Amino acid sequence: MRYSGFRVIAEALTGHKGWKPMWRNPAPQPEYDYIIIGGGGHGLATAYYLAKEFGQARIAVLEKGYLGGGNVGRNTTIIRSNYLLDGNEPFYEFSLKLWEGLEQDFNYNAMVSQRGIINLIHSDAQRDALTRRGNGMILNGADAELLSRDQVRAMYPFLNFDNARFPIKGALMQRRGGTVRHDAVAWGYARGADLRGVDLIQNCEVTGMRIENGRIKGVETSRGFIGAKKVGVAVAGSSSKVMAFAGMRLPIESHVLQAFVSEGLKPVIDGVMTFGAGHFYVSQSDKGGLVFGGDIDGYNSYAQRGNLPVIEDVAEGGMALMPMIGRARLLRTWGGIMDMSMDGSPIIDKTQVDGLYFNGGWCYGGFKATPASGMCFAHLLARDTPHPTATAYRFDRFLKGLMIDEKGQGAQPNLH
Amino acid sequence: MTQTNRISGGQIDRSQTLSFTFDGKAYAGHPGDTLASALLANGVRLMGRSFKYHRPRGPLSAGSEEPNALVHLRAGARQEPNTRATVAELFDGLQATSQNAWPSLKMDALAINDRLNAFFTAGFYYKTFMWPAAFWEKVYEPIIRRAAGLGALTTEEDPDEYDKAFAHCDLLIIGAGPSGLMAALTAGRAGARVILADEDFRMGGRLNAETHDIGAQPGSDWAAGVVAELAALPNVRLMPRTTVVGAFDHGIYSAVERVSDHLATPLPGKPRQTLWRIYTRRVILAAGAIERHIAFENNDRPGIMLAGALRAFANRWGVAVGDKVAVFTNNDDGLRTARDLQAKGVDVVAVIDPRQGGAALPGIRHLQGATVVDSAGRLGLTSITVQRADGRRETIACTALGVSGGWNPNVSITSHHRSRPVWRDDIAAFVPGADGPAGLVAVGAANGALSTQAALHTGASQAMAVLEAMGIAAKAPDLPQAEDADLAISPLWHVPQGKGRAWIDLQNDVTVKDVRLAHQENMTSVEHLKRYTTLGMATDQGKTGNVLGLAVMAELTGQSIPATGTTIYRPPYTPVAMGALAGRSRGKEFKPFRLTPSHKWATEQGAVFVEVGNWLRTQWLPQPGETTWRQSVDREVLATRQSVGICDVTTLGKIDIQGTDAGAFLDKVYCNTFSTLAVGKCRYGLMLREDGMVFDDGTTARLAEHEYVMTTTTANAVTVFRHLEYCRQCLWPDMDVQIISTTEAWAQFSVAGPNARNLLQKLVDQDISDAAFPYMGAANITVQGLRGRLFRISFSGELAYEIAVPARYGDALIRKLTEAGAEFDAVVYGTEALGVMRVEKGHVAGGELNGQSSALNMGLGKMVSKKKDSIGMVLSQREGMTRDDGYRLVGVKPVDPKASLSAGSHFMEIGAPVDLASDGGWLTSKVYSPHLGSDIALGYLKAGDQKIGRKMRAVNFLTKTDTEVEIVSPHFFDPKGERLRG
Amino acid sequence: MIINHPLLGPRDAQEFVYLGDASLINRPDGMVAGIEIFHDYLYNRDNPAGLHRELWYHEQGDRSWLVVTRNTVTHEITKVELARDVARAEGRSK
Amino acid sequence: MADTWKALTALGHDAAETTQIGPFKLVERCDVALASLAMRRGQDGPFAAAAAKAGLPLPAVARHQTGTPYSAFWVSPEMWFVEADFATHQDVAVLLKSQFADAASITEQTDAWVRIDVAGQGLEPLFARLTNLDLPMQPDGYASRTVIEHLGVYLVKHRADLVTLYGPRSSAQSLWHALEITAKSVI
Repeated sequence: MRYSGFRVIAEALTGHKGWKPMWRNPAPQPEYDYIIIGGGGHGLATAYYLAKEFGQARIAVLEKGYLGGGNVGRNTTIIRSNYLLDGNEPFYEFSLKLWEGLEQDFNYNAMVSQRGIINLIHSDAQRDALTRRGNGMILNGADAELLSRDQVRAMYPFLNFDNARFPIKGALMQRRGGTVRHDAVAWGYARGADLRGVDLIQNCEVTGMRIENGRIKGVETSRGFIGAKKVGVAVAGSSSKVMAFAGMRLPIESHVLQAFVSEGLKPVIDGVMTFGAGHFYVSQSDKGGLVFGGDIDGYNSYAQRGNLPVIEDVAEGGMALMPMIGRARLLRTWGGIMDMSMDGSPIIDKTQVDGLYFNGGWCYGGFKATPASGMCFAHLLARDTPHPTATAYRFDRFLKGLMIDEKGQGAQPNLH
Repeated sequence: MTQTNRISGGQIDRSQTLSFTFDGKAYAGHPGDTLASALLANGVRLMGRSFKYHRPRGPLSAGSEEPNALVHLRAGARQEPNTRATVAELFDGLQATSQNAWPSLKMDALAINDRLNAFFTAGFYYKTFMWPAAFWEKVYEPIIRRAAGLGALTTEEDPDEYDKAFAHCDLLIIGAGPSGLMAALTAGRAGARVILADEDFRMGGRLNAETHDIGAQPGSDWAAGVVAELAALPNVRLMPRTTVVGAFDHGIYSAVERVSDHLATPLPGKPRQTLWRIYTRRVILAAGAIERHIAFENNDRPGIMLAGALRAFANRWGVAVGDKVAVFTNNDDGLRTARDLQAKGVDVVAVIDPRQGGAALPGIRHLQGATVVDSAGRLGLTSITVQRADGRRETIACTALGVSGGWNPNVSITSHHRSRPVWRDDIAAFVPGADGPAGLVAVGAANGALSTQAALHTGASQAMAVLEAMGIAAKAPDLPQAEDADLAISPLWHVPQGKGRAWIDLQNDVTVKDVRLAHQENMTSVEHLKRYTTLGMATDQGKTGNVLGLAVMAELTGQSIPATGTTIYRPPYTPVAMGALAGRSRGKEFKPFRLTPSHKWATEQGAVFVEVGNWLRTQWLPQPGETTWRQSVDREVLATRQSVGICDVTTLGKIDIQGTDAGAFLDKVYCNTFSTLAVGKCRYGLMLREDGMVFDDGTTARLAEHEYVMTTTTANAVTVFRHLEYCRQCLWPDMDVQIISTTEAWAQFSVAGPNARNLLQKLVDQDISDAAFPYMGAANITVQGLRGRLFRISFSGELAYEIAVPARYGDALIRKLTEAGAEFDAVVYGTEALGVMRVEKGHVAGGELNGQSSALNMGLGKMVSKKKDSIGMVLSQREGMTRDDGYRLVGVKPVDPKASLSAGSHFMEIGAPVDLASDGGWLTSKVYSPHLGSDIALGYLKAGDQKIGRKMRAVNFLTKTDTEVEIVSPHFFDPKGERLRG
Repeated sequence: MIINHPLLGPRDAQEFVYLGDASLINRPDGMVAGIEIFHDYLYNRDNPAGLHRELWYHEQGDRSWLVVTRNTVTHEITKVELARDVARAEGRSK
Repeated sequence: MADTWKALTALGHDAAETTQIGPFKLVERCDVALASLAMRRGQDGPFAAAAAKAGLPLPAVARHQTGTPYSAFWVSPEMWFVEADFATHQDVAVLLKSQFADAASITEQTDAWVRIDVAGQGLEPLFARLTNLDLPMQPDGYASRTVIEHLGVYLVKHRADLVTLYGPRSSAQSLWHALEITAKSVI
């Protein structure tokens, strides 16, 4: 069924009797052409684009829990394409362009809201680095502009301009950056995929892979064996666990990233802001909560919860940047498990097992990448060649010395 | 100022009257009141508006689980949005205003949403507002954002201070109700280190709200007695007004103490709140239980509240919420409300009890087998509609209704480690799961032991068990007699209804209909239900509504409640002021300052300082008549190159490396060789990461056979030291190497320029002629008798030295240097001039040491020795890092000397299109060179070493500049290095 | 988190700096091993959901590097050793 | 020499700072010389002998030991910080090197640190707001590195009413400020 304002009105007048289930609850078929492991944002987007763009018939998404239960439902909802390196920028800009048409494409309002993102500048060195970045963005077809201190002040007069330990000297702004209602992304893709015949199978955990003569045959699951010609893995957070079924070790560690939301407040922050002198970034949801975060906890973890030092560190950054936040209350904290890769950039690639494909290593860039990740992974699954915007995301880049190290931190995942 | 609804009794101090205002109107209350109890005493039931429909709301509860009565407390810079009136302690002069209502609480324009509720169902916004696409940001969203949100945050700086503190104990007890007090008594008497924390300002928990006795005395008196005994025990720390908000790993708990929130403003020097980090061996959770309501049509009107709250207001605060009171309960605890209020002379018009066959309450109209099906009263309850056992409906006039659907053990903290609560049919509620935080046990009502007797018993017995497990001998206390009534609950979640709305989550306006719709649309998993309807996402985290919502979904799916699922609570238990989490790290105290030895002198000279990490360094020293920074910096550079300049370089990291393997150790950590360095000499060293990228650089001197001193960049001093410890402990554990940082021990100054030697020779006691102390020399010296160090190294390209003396003499040394330099017109230069001279010499620094560049990229590839194993040597040879067309460090000059350059510009071929394909690299650092009379820059250019002499363009889209440049050697100045050897 | 330091007893993990998998101790000899071996050493990880041996540096303490055995699912710490002792036990010397 | 070289205290003044806040007395100490003493590998015998000869205590892990002319506290495995009277041991590192020869690696540390003594009754609530160490449970002579307001600090508990802090010299003012405002908040 098609969603629209008229439909909402019509249903309202008839007691909402006509709304259909957002997706079916199909039983697994014995075999599929494509199995996507992981019913998070990337897995659902992959299935959606496979079905829509590449006209593929029998597709299933296997989710161990509920749809959208991964990081797509646990992040701080930011979208942007303000990356530094050529390996990343075209991909994230492609993603941003997909965001811009997404809701009309899958007929679901995910509240894609391009209210702008600024990266604050506190030193000349930061300005130089962000100038290099901004120019790279523009060369890649993205938008970027440099804001003066006064322009930032006009935008957010309540920031700490006059008593700051690290003065605000300006900002790099991407006006097309913003936020999206994260759960709605998963639901929109799920509904769109379901409408195109994709089987979305919840509470179905993959427990093994059947590989014969170097070729994937299917997967063992908590609901029995399911055959497949091709299997795509999109289980960020659990990548190492799942790929171990195929005997692979990955250039990835799992780390916990905490996210935070305040009590609902009347609008104070219009766009997205990142503090360049502390670990703090913030936006405000349409519901009124300040949604913010900082660094990962910094140790390997599969527990979806964090510890106190990071909470304090983030609050300190918040108070340093916007001293009025002291009387706002932190409502909830939660943790998501990040695939932290060895250079801070993702992997979308084939594996040495025929028919087995991998998508992961998103660090905390995964949410904003969802549409492009789905499109590029679908492209790779369907065509066996990397999508033109994702050619750098190969496993062998580490062996060849072609790292995409945005932060210049080297092979230490918790620093990316 | 008449407290019309104030009745006798209660734990308030009637000898004092406090005046306060709500929405500008003045009222009176007493010490011991909360804002809610005082307003109710004054006959005010309407205190807020709901989130979505802006429905009029009064308090649902008498505690921190409150979803409705949220107000702005205080005003101006101290305004606190979303403050629960039910826990805001009354003080004289308290100012509160209503929120989320315009123009007024009584006449709220957005109450129109309530009329349009048919459209505003769960998730309606996902289905519309999509056309035209551009309208979302421009039209729809601004309207939604303005309507959304609850309270308003001030944009002024929070004027209050916050402390952070640490506490240590054997046993943390959370909650000072009957079970918590009993546990504390048991552990306290045994001599254990105990912390007893309670969010209330009066300890005793439910005992303060009940009338039944413990032993021979009223429960509240018994509690006061126990608190007094505990207060006298040195090993027990009582923390009232302290909410334990988070459970973290290995026995670390966070708690917020509201030190001053019960005062108009904090006392001078005192914090508003203190964040406690409590380290404990064991935890007893005695947080009690939270009552839940029953969903029926229009069950959200002011005057309708939880039965236990209605009772608490009467018993603890001496307030009758209404003159005519009814009770709607599916359990015996609710009956207490009727009994207590009747005993206090309040007119109890009816008890509506869906259960049948029980004994009827004496002297009260007890309608068994009946339910409340609707209510009336726009801004406050005026009547309820009751469906009696005989099926007939009756309207009963009342101004207050107490509702009890049972009690939910307060499991919140137990699920902070994601443990899922487990269902218990006998009390129709979830109790803590077995896999909660290690070392935590729940007792009393928090663990489903709902009677007072059971609370006392489990508090004592669990304390005994915990103490034994810790090896602390204890004696079981005598248990006083207390009520031990059965809850006798017969679950009723919502009254079967017709058209109207029955509220589950009051703050977020989630009704039974919304849960139905979620089910209809297959959003049946608990997480989908929660996220789709926003059930439990409000500021109360669904403390009163979650289980209700689950139960309704269970009914719809035909599954049991536990099979339908549970939602787990996340930290914090109740919302925490950000200020408390930040403590004193704010404003200028966000991070500590690091000051250089010449800071005092530079301040006297009017220096301009710049933040370099936590350091403050002199950026330049303006002289009289100089109006722009460029004038000062040009002067500093020219004077240095013409005669001599002095610069404080203390911030560079210094690490003493000693031991018989020191040289071999350095050969491992540097890609070039140091074991062959002669004593009394320095060498430039390049340190790689294992991935072959440059990690750090600096000069390292050999002061003795087994003694080196390494210098690092200012930025990497700490990380390099950490790396060296890693190398000597983890990689080469048997090397005889000892290291220690001496960064702060020495005040170190660079003295550079043709007259550097002449200047220094005036102070240094030894002969430092070129013969006696050649280029790259290093020695321990004396400076006018004072122990010091001298290195002949140059970052500026001039004849230069770095001279060091003990830090306490750094101030004296800068004064001596400038004094001795007067005859040479010596200048003191800052980081800007330093930067100019290093770029003129093509030395890499911040912009080039970006962690993404190899030795080869920097033109230093030959430094990586293949004759020995060193960190990064192998992986620096990967194909992607050795390609001829990779980035190389180059110098950049504008073809037109007047043209300006900007760092971050990208290289483009002349004539080629300005696009990604012809992106050749970028300018890393740019300065103005007063010698060359133009901007110059360093940059990374693809195959740059093969493009020397070529003309290109430096394009900066951000500043809209496009400059023709010439690619040159990075060594702009004195490329042969004759000056520094002079 | 609390790390039970073999010399100092229980200390808040806040005082430590985390590096990663303790297999980093087994650095190949650069004069013998080539790019492939170093690549596997530096980049590939077991990343277990369960017991993990990992390196922590007591930067705000006694500057010891520790090998901590910690469950990455529950965060329970079952063993803490001085990294230098571990390195020697694993045959590393000079 | 003293006449030509005027020393500045870590807090940036000519003389050591002292302040009294309620019961708490904060004293900047400039009269103690400091050096790090690390045992060279395999030198256990000569190292111990030299220490004994020099009258230098080698306290156990996390301990401080007073002696004359030298006091010392443990800082890390096989490394101690040695304290001596500044007036008589300004060149403490040089002196120690002559006594330990190749048995030890010795480094001047006097000016790397600001020493602040915190004295008074009821230090517990003050330090509860500064450090996560469980100070009341520690014996006299306890020594440990800890974090105070983001600064790495060596703490020595001499007695319940006397604690010595060694903080980074460059941040002396920030550390002093933290001690002052915290003291004011607990009195």
